[in-house]
Amino acid sequence: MSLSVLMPVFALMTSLLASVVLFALPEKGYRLRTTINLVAAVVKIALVAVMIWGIARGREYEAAFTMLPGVEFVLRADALSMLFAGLSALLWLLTTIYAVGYLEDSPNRSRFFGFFSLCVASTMGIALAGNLFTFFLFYEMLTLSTYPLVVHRGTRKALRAGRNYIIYTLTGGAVLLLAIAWLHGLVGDLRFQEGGHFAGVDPSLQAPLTIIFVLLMTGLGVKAALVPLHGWLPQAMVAPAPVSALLHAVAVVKAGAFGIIRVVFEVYGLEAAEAMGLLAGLALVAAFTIIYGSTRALYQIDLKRRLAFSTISQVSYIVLGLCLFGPLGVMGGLVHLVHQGIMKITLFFCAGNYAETLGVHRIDELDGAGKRMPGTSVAFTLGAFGMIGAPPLAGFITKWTMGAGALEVGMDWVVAVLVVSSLLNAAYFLPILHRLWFAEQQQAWPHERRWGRLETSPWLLWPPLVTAVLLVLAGILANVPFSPLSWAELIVLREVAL
Amino acid sequence: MTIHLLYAFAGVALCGIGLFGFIRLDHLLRKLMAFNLMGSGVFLVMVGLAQRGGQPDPVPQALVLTGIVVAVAATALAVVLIRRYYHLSGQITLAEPGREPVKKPAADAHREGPTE
Amino acid sequence: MIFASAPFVLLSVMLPLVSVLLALRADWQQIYRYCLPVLPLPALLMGLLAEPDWWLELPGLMIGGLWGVDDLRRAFLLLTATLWLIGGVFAIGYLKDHKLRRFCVFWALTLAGNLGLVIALDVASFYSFFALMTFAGYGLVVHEGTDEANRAGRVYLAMAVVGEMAILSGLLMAAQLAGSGLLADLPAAIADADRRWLIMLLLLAGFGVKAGLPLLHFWLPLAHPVAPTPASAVLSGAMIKAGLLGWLVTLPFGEVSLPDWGNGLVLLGAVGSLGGAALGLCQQRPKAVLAYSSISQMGLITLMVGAALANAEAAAPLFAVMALYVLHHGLAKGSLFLSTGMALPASRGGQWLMWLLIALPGLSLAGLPFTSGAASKLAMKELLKPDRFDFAMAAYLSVLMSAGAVATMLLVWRFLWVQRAGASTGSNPSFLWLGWGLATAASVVLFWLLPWHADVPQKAWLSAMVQDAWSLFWPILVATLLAAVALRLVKQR
Amino acid sequence: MRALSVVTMTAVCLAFAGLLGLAVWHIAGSPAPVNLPGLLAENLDASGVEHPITAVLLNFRSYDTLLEIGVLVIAGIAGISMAKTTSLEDPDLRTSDSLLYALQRWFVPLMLVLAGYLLWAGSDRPGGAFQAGAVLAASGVMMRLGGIPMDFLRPGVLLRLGLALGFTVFLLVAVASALAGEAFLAYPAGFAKPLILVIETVLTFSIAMVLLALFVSAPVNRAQEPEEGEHE
Amino acid sequence: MTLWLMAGLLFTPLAWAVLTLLVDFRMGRAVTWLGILVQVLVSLGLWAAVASDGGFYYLLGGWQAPLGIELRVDGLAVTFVLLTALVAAACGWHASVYLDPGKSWHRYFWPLFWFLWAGLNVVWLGGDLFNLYVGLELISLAAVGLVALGGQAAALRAAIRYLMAALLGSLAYLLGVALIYGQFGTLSLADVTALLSDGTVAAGQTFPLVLMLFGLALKTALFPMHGWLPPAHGIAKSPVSALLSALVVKASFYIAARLWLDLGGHLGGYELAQLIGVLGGLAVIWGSWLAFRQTKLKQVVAYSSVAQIGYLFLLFPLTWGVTDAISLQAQQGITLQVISHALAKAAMFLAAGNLIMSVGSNRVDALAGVSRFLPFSLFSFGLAGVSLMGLPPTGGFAAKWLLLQASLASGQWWWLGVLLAGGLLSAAYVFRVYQASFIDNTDTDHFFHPPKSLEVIPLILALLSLGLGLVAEPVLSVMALPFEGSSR
Repeated sequence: MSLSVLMPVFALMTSLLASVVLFALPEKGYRLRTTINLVAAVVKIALVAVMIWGIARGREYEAAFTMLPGVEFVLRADALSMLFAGLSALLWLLTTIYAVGYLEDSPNRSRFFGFFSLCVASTMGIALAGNLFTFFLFYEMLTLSTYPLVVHRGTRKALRAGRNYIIYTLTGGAVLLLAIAWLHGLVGDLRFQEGGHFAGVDPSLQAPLTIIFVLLMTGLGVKAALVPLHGWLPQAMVAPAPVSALLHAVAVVKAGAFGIIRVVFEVYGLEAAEAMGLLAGLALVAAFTIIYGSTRALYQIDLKRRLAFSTISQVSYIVLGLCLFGPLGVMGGLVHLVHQGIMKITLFFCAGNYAETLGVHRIDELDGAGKRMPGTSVAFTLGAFGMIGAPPLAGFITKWTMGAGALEVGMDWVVAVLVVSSLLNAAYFLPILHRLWFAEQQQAWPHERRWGRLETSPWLLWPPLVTAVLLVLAGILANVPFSPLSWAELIVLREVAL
Repeated sequence: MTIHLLYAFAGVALCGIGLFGFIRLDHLLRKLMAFNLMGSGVFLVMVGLAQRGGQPDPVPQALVLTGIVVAVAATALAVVLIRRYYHLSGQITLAEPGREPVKKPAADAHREGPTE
Repeated sequence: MIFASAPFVLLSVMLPLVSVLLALRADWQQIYRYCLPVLPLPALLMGLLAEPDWWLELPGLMIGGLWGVDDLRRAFLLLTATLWLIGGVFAIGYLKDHKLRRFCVFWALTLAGNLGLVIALDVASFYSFFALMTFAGYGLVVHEGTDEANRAGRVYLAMAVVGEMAILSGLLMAAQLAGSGLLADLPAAIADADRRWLIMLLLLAGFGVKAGLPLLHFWLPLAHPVAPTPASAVLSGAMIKAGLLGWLVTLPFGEVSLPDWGNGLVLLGAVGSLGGAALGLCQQRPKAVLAYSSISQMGLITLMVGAALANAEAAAPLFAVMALYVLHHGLAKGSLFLSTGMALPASRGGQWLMWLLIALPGLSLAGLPFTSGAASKLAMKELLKPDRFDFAMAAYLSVLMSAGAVATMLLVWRFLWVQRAGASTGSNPSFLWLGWGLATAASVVLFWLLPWHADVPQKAWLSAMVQDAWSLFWPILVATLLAAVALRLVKQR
Repeated sequence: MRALSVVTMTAVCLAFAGLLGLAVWHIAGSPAPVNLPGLLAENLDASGVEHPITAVLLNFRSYDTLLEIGVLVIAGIAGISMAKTTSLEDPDLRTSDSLLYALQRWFVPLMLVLAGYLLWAGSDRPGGAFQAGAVLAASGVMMRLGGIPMDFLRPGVLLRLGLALGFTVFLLVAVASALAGEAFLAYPAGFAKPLILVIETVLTFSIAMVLLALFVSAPVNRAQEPEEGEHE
Repeated sequence: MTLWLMAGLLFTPLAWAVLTLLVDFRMGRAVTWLGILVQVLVSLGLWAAVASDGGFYYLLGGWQAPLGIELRVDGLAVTFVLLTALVAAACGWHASVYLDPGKSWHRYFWPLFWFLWAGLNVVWLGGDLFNLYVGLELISLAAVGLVALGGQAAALRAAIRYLMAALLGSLAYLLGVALIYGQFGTLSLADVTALLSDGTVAAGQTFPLVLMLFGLALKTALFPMHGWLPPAHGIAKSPVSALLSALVVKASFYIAARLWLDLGGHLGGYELAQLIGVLGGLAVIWGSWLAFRQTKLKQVVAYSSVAQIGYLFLLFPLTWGVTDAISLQAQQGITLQVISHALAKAAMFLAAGNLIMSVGSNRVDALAGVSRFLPFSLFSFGLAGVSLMGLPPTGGFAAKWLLLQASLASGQWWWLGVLLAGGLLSAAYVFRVYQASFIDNTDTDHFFHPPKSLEVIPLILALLSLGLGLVAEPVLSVMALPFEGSSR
């Protein structure tokens, strides 16, 4: 067992073990639970950091064993997995901190944090999966571990949302399974491989491969919330804020998007997928999703619902980026995986803060909140501007790179989509900002809690501030080594032989 | 075609009759009887078919003996169950109880067997 | 030199940005108020001291950053820094304690954006600062929190965002073609582009929103008046010029002659200068009149832009003149806006003096001889002689300029009229006096103290003004006569 | 509707019988490829008993028989689990009819003898443990119905021991043979006959016991097990 | 060594059945623990022996087939023996805590339990058609006895219904055996197969096979003959339900599968295979749907068994007329399904029993608040549910994967729909239970908290089912072990 085998296993195990321990903890063990949570999160970040360092220097990490006849379980860390793993490891720490504060006095904390860790373990597994089979394994595990989080509150609404969530995701999972099994039957156990497998594939396989691709995208599209498979996402916002943050930024939608990346890059291969004419359709779906999500977001009154529709729109940027079939476009898509995560988590943290501190859920109740909670509101503002794509924030980098990528390959209409979407983003975010900062408070806060001198509990305040700083840094320092953009560039250089 | 085959065909007929009774009759004891009838048919087929060559074959006879014991055990168990069921519910069929289950006084039930 | 320039380049942007930290605590807001004039100081110093090779490379920044100044930017930088400094001084006296902290933050952010876009040499930083200025400017527009302000803010924001998107698309396409992130590489790339028309249209429209191009100007007369007076001054004096700067650094000036575009722009400029004046005459409030005057003035500048676009050779000298004009107009307009916030002294003599000082920048705008306006107008006239151009609209340029001068003067009269109608007497805080005084002084004096650009026609200014005094003066006279007639008509009614 | 169902069922049963008959007819058309009776005859000497059926039952296929007794014991257990009998005798049936009593005094010993004979006969002609046990049980039934006092047979350990005795002995023999190095149920050479005899004897007793217990266990106890989750 | 192990394997359950019959409940419990230990060790030993040395035939009484009875001890059989040992051990352990010693009739649980175990071993190892019949009867009667144990009218009705179905099934099977014997003159399955394979008997009759399969399918509760199962499994005590669902129905299926794999190629046909497959598919859909509609917790689980059993019958179409590789894949898939369902369903029933004990009601909607106060019990239930849904990394998933592969490879794509829809439908009923338990309508913990040992048992089973998917490869490799040479 060399270290290169053990590293991915360790990275997976940190949260898996944490989850097991957390389940076993008594409800009252507040300090111990928090300690375990934080230690595990920090250890995971350290492990991922080491792997990132190693991969940048050309090392490889892989662990595999045979699970079923002809099917391997593969954990493998490459540049692409690190993009996702790094994001989730980092945000796990922040979300954990946030969740500790958010759930301070609520029941079922053992259960919550147990599943929470399980969820992150699944995410890590998805990131590190070395073939479709392993990917699917963790993909479904993620579905299951998030369900208890979605229905955590146990209200009728939460249960309904949970039911919808599970219907959508499990159906998607079934379709995905069908596709994976079919693919496996057709060509055997395929590891993810740089450049994909199907360059110059036998023409007789084209037709089934095309159908499989559609099935794969359908299955993954449910989690990635591609229209018309997005129905669960807005409903799932009834979950507690840290869960929404997790769903939208770290785990679920990202898992879908990441899966699409894997399939397009490392199973089919960008070139082969393009040659089979698969990307054009996907691009159209993604573009439609972007516009549709933004448009729907305009009409939402509930803050978290608006954010949810915004997610639908934003995640499709990632998909759209891939379809641009050029180094820059792909880079834009990849980097948005990270950027969207940081931005959206900031927004959800803030939305959670408003709800938890002021009892505010609706946008029209936010008047004057900037004065009451300046820190949160600054973070929210930065997040919102990031989403709009205002420079120099993270979102701008994405849009710029993707726009350049689109032009590079002559898909100019994508620029139009980006522009329209940005306009819509501005249309639904800027009014919120106006209310935050410039409107006078109209009525007493629905349900205010006070924390002495601070605007809210420090557990709740710091995570959004940190992510806000991150999203600024991700934009400003985009060209620095190990920034998301640079890492995406590394991936593109290594993986996409264009 | 020997005489033994006739036994086999008699068994076939018994099987058919038994099956009809088994699926058609609701009364549990009658059902049980039908089952026994069918069982006899099966045993006849077994022995009759094996003896078609003329000389007796002791193996199926031994099997049938075992089969009979098993059938007896099963029948006895069924009767015990049916009786107890009758005592508790007053029913002699497997139909789900209606709104007012016919429940005979326990003392009576204790006395009378499930004789319809 | 990098070591000498780096602190200036960085500080000029970072100081305003970092100053936002002063907002962390409520009881620091008084300190913040007094810091406002300090914020543009490094930029001002840089504008004064800059050498051509003052630039700073920031490879890690976004997609590669490069900040620095050239001649054109230096003029803009000077104007911007000066105006913001004066505005800051004025703001110290103008602001009340209520919502002070918020105002300071947005002031500083807008300032950072405005300065940053001037010194940004790469596309991403330029666009970033431009956006920063746009969005932070919203905070200044809606500061008062009235319904009117909110409405104006909404229009401002909507149009600004659309403009931003147009700019983004244009820049994106241009940068993609150029294969470079440097602004300096864009014009050549655009000139050779297959879809030159689209890129130019996007950029023209995008920056045109800021510059108050006709049909893209709607936000301007709404937003400028409702903002607090010091903010109006910088909005109209400095920020509006950012749009112009955008044009100047991105469009393919000097690369290729585009007579059609020249025609179009001249037409737009004409409509802007005359139409803006016409609308301005109907306004009842002094700040609204001034806002339309800004549109009108930008229209005049657009004439030059059009001419520069139409004739590649003329671009370089025109740039210098535009820089002059920008400086002149910015300072004058700033001073005028600030004067709307002043109360008249009680004494009659003082009032007369005051009115004179108020009117002076206005007259300068109209091109009164021996003012900065006269100098810029002369330089402009010199360059826009029809025989130097061969595009269709070139023949009308001088007529248009004269008509513009008349219109400007009319507007100045209109401004003085409505200002007088609404003027109150009373005492002003000393910082108001200081700010306004500085503004007026800068408008009258500063222009003459500046080092001159090599491309400006070498002329002895004084003698030139004497020679051309009549040509400068008759529009003022005509306008005054018209104004007098109008006054009479109104009084008779 | 009812008629229709009857018709359908009749059709099903006729079809079943028809198919069965057809199968039997086809099968009867050709001889079996394996001559098992012949094989049996060759090995009969090694079995320890003369009668082939008993040989099959208690030697060649003794495992079947062991399990068959197991089935019977199960039925017995299930039977007594239903009942709460204080005695094999039902006090309500006790009679004072002297004629019946006298008759039974003759019959019961006779039946015991008959049972013993059947047991013995099993080794070389039709008969054996089950037949003997059945007769034995019948005598018990008669005693009970006839009202002869049977207090000596109380359920409890004794009854259960009785139920299990035959099976136990059979099992012990089986495992003893395995422990002796042979396969499970392989009688040591030469011991086949006496072992079979012992087994048959105890089996007779146990079979009778089971059948009797099943007959007796009809009385209902009041014990009622509630369904899980239903309140008692 | 293996001979000793075999003797132990055959002897222990029967001996313990007798032992426990003679003592009372508490004593029986202690005795049972010892027996479980012995039996588990013996099963493990045998499994290890076969895993290392390959399978063999065990001659009972020293007589070779066709005269005597031979036991076929191959990889698959010992795997099932081991599975039985594990599940039965868990159920027995659970019952020893769960059952109330105060009720006099509970003492009879132990002998019936041991007889059931013995019967199961008979079936796994059996190679003789009639011996299998006796084994089946042993199982059926013990199972009926367990269902009826001390029960009220409803339990008795279920037991009688069960008994009737079992008897009819056995009889159909026996009739088939009679015909087979009539035709071939032997009862050894291996002999019959050999006779068919080497062409000695050219035209075998299909009808006996159909009869046997019908009987076995009835005992396995294949749709539409499943009516007896839910009442019986639903109303029995939870440890009993667990045994019945996990193991008992598998016994008859196991025989059917062995018959089909040995004889189906000669006596079966495409239509027969498809018909059985279709019935299996319908069972999946219909059973899941009914499970979804039930209001009682254990009925949900019981109907889930109907559905899960449906999957097993996909073996028939997927092994008929296909290449050996595909057939092997299907067999492996079904084997995994049997094992994982056994583990998961046992876990589920035991967990359901714990839950019912805790909330004091057997209704699904009484579970509100369980997630908060009894997360542990629910967790086992949930884990088992995951396996039933066929989600990775459970054994259920591994099974589904292999079946999908087999369906795709054999071109019988229509089973894909069954496999996928079945998974989703099972998710529907499992999540219905979760959902009910997640309702948070009480702040006070009014639940009874079962002893930890009760809660640990289903968890272990569920974890085994979960882990099966991860170690499927080694497990399958033991199943596929060939006989050591030609030992007979």
